[in-house]
Amino acid sequence: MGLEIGLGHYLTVAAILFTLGVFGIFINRKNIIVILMSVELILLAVNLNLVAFSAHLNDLQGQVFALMILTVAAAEAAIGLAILVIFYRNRGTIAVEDVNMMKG
Amino acid sequence: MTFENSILTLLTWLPVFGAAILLFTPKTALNAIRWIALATTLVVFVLSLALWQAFDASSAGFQFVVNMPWIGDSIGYRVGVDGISVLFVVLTALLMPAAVLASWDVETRVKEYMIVFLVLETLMIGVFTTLDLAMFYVFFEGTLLPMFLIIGIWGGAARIQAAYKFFFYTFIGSVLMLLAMMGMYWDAGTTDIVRLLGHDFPVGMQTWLWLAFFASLAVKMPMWPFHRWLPEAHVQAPTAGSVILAAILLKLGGYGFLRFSLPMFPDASAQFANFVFLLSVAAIILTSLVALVQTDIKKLIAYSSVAHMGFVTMGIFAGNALGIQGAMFQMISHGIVSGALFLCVGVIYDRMHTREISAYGGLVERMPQYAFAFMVFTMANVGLPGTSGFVGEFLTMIGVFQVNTWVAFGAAFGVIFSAGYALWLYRRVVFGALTKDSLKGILDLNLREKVVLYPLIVLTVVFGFYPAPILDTTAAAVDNLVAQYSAANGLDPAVAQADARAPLEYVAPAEGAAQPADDHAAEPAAH
Amino acid sequence: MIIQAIVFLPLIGALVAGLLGRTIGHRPSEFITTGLLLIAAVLSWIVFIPVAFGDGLVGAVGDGHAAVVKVEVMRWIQVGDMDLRWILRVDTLTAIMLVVVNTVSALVHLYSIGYMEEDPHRSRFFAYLSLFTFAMLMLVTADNFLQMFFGWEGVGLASYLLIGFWYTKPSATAAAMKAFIVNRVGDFGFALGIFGAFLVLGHIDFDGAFHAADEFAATGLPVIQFLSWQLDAMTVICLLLFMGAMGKSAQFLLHTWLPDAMEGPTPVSALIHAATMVTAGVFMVARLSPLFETSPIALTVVIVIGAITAFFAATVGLVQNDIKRVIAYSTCSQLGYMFVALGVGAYSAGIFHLFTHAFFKALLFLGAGSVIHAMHHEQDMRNMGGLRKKIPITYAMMMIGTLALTGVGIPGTNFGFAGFFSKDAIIESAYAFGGNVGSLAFWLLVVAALFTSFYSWRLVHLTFHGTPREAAHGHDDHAHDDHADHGHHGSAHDNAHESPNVMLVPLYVLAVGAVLAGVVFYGMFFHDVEHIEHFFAGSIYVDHQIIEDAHHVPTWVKWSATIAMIIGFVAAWYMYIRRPDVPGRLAATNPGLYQFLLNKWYFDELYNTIFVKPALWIGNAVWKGFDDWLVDGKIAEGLGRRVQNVTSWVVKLQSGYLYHYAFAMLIGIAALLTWAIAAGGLI
Amino acid sequence: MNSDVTDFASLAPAYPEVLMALGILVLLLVGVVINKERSALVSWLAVGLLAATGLLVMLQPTDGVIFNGLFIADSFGRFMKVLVIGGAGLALILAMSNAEENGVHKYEYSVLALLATLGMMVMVSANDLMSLYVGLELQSLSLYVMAAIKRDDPRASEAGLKYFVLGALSSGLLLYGASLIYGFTGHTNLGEIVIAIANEGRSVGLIFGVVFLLAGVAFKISAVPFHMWTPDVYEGAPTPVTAFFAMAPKVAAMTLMIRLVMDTFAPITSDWQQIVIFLSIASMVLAAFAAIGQQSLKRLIAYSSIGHVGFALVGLSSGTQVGVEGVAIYMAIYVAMTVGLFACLLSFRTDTGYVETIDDLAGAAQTRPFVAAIMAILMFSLIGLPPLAGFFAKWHVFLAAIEANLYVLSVIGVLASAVSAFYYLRVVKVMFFDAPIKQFAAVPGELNIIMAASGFLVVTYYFTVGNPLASWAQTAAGSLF
Amino acid sequence: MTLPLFFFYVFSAITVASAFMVISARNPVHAVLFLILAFVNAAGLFMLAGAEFLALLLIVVYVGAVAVLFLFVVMMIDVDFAELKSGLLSYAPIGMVVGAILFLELLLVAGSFVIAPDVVGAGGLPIDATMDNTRALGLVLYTRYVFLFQGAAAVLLVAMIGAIVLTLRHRTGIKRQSTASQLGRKPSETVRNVKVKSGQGL
Repeated sequence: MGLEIGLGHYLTVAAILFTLGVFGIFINRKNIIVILMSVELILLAVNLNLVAFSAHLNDLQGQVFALMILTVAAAEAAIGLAILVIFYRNRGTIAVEDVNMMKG
Repeated sequence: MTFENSILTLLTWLPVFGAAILLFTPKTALNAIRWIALATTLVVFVLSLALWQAFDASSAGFQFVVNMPWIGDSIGYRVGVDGISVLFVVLTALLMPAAVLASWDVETRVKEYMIVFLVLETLMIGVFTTLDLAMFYVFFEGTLLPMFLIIGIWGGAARIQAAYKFFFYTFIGSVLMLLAMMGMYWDAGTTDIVRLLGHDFPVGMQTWLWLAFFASLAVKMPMWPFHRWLPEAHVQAPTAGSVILAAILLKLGGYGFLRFSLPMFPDASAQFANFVFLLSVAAIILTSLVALVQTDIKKLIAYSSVAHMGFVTMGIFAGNALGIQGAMFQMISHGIVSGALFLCVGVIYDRMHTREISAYGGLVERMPQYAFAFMVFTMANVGLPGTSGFVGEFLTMIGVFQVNTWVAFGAAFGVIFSAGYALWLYRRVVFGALTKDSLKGILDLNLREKVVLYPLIVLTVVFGFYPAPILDTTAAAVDNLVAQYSAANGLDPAVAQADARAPLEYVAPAEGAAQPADDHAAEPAAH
Repeated sequence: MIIQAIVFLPLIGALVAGLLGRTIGHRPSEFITTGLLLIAAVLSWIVFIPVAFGDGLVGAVGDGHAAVVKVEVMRWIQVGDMDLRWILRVDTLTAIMLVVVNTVSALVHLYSIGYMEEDPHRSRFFAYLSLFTFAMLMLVTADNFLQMFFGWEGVGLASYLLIGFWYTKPSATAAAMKAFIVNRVGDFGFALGIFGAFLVLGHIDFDGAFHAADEFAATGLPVIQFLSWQLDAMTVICLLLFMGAMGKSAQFLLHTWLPDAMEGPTPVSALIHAATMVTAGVFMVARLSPLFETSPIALTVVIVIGAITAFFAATVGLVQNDIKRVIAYSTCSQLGYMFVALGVGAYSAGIFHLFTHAFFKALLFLGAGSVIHAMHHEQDMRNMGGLRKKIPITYAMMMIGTLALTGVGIPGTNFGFAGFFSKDAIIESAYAFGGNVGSLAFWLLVVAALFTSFYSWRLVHLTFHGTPREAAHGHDDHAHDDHADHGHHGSAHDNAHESPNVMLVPLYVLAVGAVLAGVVFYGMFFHDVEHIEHFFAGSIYVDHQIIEDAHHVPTWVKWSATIAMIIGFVAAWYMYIRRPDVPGRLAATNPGLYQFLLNKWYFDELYNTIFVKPALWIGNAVWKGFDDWLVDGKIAEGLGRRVQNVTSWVVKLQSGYLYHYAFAMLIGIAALLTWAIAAGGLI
Repeated sequence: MNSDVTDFASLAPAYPEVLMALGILVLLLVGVVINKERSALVSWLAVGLLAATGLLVMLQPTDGVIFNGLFIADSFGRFMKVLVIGGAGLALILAMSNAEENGVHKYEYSVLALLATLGMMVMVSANDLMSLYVGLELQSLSLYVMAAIKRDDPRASEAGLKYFVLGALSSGLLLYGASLIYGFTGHTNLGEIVIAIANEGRSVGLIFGVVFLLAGVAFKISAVPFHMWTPDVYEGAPTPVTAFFAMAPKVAAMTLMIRLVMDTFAPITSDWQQIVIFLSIASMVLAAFAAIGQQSLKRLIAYSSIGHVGFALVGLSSGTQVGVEGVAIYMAIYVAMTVGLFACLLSFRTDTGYVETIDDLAGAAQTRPFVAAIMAILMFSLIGLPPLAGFFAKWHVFLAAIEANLYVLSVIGVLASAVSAFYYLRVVKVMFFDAPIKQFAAVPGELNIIMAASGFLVVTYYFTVGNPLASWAQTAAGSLF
Repeated sequence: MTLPLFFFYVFSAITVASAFMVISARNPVHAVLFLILAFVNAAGLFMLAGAEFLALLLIVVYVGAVAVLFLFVVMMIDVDFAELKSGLLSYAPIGMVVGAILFLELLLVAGSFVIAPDVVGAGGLPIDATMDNTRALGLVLYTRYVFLFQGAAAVLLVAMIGAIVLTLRHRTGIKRQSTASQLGRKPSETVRNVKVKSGQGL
């Protein structure tokens, strides 16, 4: 690993990804799949963080952690899509604005 | 299990036991339900008399004490009574059978009704018997629950509003007291009231604790201007509910002042005494005037209760034996008298289903016995010497006169106004010609009503002439309280008790001494 | 034992008649109460006679202040260093009062048997009468302030009950209430006075208080911080106590209830509002004379108030048409005399007048009652006239009463009716007191005596002399439903009949008193200082100087009252016998003055405007404005509404949109981050 | 480098989890094999498994840290596990009646509930950021599915969707925080982290990590402002599922919160205190107000649960042992009340289905006096009115706050509880003061038992469970210090 | 500028840009494709940081499985994209401000991040420089982290059960293979011996 790539670089990229992910969740009105993808971006940011720390700390735990996150995130995506599918079956739409039966 | 260590526990929990029996009584067996409730309250009453009998009035400390830790480090099972609390126990036990009898004709949800009342009795007795700070709160606040239901289920037309107001006024005040109690626990390391009484709270802290307790107790009392819930609750509550509310629940506030504010926060109490005086006098004068213009019988009596409670707070914060004994007596007496007045209102309400004063008039024609009973209680409400109502008013006023003449002066107006509203009420309801058709068939007291009212008449009059049973019971404990209070305020206890005559000074004998007398002696000679 | 019997026999009677009256019937109730009262009256005389004519009170112990007999009944209020007991205290003053109260009461009981014959609630009436008597006895036998207060309020209660006895009459119940409340105003002062006395003197029993007052001679008078001022303690106390006396004795400013109280049955007026209860104020001041003596200012006030009352009530009495009201104002006026006597220090003279006044005023009232009874409850004198022939015995009795009231007698001799001695004693004392206050009092009393004579004779003339007058409208103003069965047909005058013996006998007895009470007891009350001292045996303060001076006033002073009386008599004769049209013309030419007097100086209207209406207004304002509008509407329910507002706003936050929820989380985390680094001091 | 778990005996602290995991697999097989109509059998077996696990937790107190520091078993965890298992088991029992109508009749429901419970147990015992995460996700993923299990119900699927999206976001926040903490301390083990923090002091990165991590946990306990999912999910999910959500997961997440702040972040108490106090106040106040505007009973309960989390956090804010004790007791009482509440809710069934709005309960005191009485008792208890258990719960947490001189928090708290009384009383009012309009169907027996038990405990708390619970909680809290 | 740094910038620039496109693309299919691009580039970043195994895993699992799953769902749902609303929300300005604050704060952390001084190299699991990355992970995954491994397995089990329970529909009228009935067939039930006479036919 090139030492000249500082920790700050990685963290900055991760922060941008994280922010984009968060924005993706709350700023778009298109469809829910995009939201699910935004979640993936957030998790990617976290993984990037962990890998960078792992490298800088010279410690493997970060990578193990990232490994777990990858695993779990895959499961999460599966569940998320399953729920999305039944939502679509019930409502015939996946527009974010239509997920609004309950409020108040 | 001796009498000593079981009587209070028994007294406190017996009503709940009765309620438990009721729980398993079929709800259609109305008479069985009524009799079980009555029997329970009567047994409790007898036990309370036994307690009073066994109570050693010469001792200032707590008696029949049980003290063991219970929940965690904080809450314990601690009971005991002293001269201040024992009478309230008896009063509660006395009025409960009356309340049950007054509710004999309740037809809706009788079972629930009686259960709720019995639970209420346990909670009320518990307030007075517990010696644990937290448990005091438990009982004190617990009374909200049954009372809320009583007003809300069995109340009048606007009962829901009234129940809510009752609940929120008292609840909001009380939660602050709860926090204060926690603060006390951390400062003193215990919730044992006996030990708390011996603990010196820092002066700065006392102020806050006092205010927090005041928030709760003043609402409960209720003191002006926190009284607005009371007329509404009284008007809407069923008769027995009004009786209990006026006779006992209001006393929880006074009891709290006596048990906590005065002995535990003496510096703050002294500091706020004038504030309390101000509110008390405002209560006495303003609410009396308000009572004067009421058109609803219950509301009128409710406002008069507020005025009478003004005497209580005034007496308590006079901080001398006269004032406090007076306040104690006033509370007991008001318990009997206001309870009886509400019973009287209930009697006619049961017959006519209205509380409007204008719907009545000339009742004496058809209801002479009722008129007599109502007259006795009206006069006691007015504070006529020879009735129990007088002793308390007199003692509180003479007590407070020694501390602050303005207050006594203001309070004495109550003497005038109370005559005004009470007699005017009596005149409009009982006197006059019986011209209203609806009243022509009204019946006089029946046996059940007599059984309820006549003993109260006897008590009202007996305590008016011979208040010693009450005053002697409270004397030792009150003296002790006064001694503590004055010691904490840097007054010599002996002075405080004998002649804490703050407003008094003597001019030097040399100058003014013989002067007026001499003048006078010389005067007739001059001509 | 005899003392307990005197005090408690009436109570027993009251309880029997009151609680069992409906069971045992009216007649037994009447007999029991009356019988017990008669016994009590006899016992009172048994107590009194040794005091008056023998060696003094039987069984009395002198304790330096007074020769008294004390009977402890039981404990009462014992708190701290205040130890109140029910003690029957009998000394000379009490003995006098016992005699007055029990005698008059027994006679009124007897009289009422006849007077109330047709009333369906007679047993209740007798219970009230006996209850009143008991309370009055408790008052006069009080050994401490509070017991006196008990009696004080007790008589107030009985008075309330009796005035409102005819409860279907709105005017009666209103008058009863008024009486109670106005008395309460006085009690307001009385109570404060008691508090002050306890504070300053340290005792609430009389002996202790008097001792403490004595000691001020050595220690100096205390100064009290009363309200916001430093005041002479004794003056404050005495004035406050006197306020109570003013209320009970219907003195100027607090007199308004007494005329209205005439709504009650006439025997009640005789007993309560003439002979006994209204004199409680006088009794109180006399009883507390050792205290009043320490405060010259208070005594001055007593004089002024007394004199004004005597004058004021007499002026009003001049124009009243209701027979009982005239006598009521007369009572008011005579009470003023008594207070003047007390104020100048001639306590014994005041008590003397109280004593004699009880007889002749009760006589007048009962006589008036007899008239009313004869006229079937007609009370308006304008509808009477010429009754002399119809009811001659009553007429005679009324004449005696009038002579006694107006003070007929020959100055310098022992010839005269009871009122003559006592009233002259007071007028002389007032003159002897001297100074501005004394002179004012003297002249006011003399004028009052003139007026007294005038209205007394006016009453006699209108009622008994002349020709019968019938008002066209009949007498329904005062008619009472219960009595409607015998008054609405025919002329009341035609049907007028003499009262039965049961009513007349009390008149005879009182007449004896009205004639003889003065001359017999003059010596003990006024004639000779030593005699007085011996007689009262320390139960009141005896000021040697004033009595001596009163005996040595100029002759014109001694004659002044008599002359005033004669002028009054002549004027009355001229206006009501000789020229009956004069009163009407006088009224017409001086409408202002006439209305002013007829409306009792507009006191009722004044009080209504400055006390009653504002009180009701404030009550309404506080109720609607403060309680309901502000506290309930704006604060309590207002808070509720605020809560609802917040709620509806908060609920809107929960929009149901995912992005809003996520946004909320984002804001939360941004806020927490910012706060954490800012508060944590990391930036 | 090798595992410290070498034989079965060395697994002792994790026996309950092992039993649970194995049991789940067996149940899954049973479910697959047996007839579809007999899913109730699986439910009962699941309850039995939970009971057995619970017993094991209580009776087999082998404490210790195993799996190379990933897993910890201590008194505190044991206390909380019992609550979690109890809550889960009771929720499963609640789900039995009318399972079909609620869409929870599939045997997978029980299996998922058990898996979620396993996840919670892992959370409770987590001693490492990684095991924390895995436990949390195991729980969350199961819950997402459970929320949507009534798959033909649009509202349930919407609930699942919302829960999932926001839950995933919260996981992301939590992970981001975890990564920052790892970056600062170089460790994922909580025990090592605390040493590192104590040695190295604070830094912006660390504090950020703490904030993100706590925000993630706050989402799970539904503390404001991370609560937004709660009302919608509670309303949309089938009632038995809501009951499940309202009990066990909250306890588990709260345990996590406690363990993190009291143990791991102990050296930076003043920093996390700010955060917890903020969450606490926001939760109490917002819930108190928002609940007033509700018509739906389940939404009301949702806000109520948010509020109760706020109150529990009051105890935690103190950062003292008394505080932890208070929170532990609070959660125990909360579970006891909540289970009764849901039992009541499930008992109010008309022929057209379960009641949804508060007004549907009108006059219930006359038509269903027993249920109404229990419900009223629970409502009063939720207000915190003595002598009911809810009061003692509040007593313990506020006691801790006062000890820590958190006066402002306490005052706001009690005032919020006063406001909250408004909506609890409304339920009582509707049931007791109003006239009946609906007839309710018969109540299944197991619900009656649960209601009676809940009511009994709530009413007799002072006499029955008060003392043992307090001393147990004391022991539990003691193990954290 | 060294080569690694150059690649770092390239990878991160593409990652960020495609991440931006993920959330802004109007067509979800495009979004998924951009997501794949982001993942691939992130894998490059991992590689630069020395996490080779993770980098490859990311491509295998995410690009190979997860992203395809996304694509699959997008296709399956078959949303009429034209109908999807687009554009920013009305509260976008505030959202932007708050997001910007968050982002700045994160940058602050990134820029000023301090690792506790003593912990570098003293972590819980120091990297053995002599061992390649995959082997190192493999060594700990089944021993030291067996608990996590099992936990992750449970998570996957949940995902499986969840996906099935939610989406599996038993459509009626669809022919399914029933292994049990196939295996349970007995010759006696299905096979009939017919004697056919030679040359006659049936």
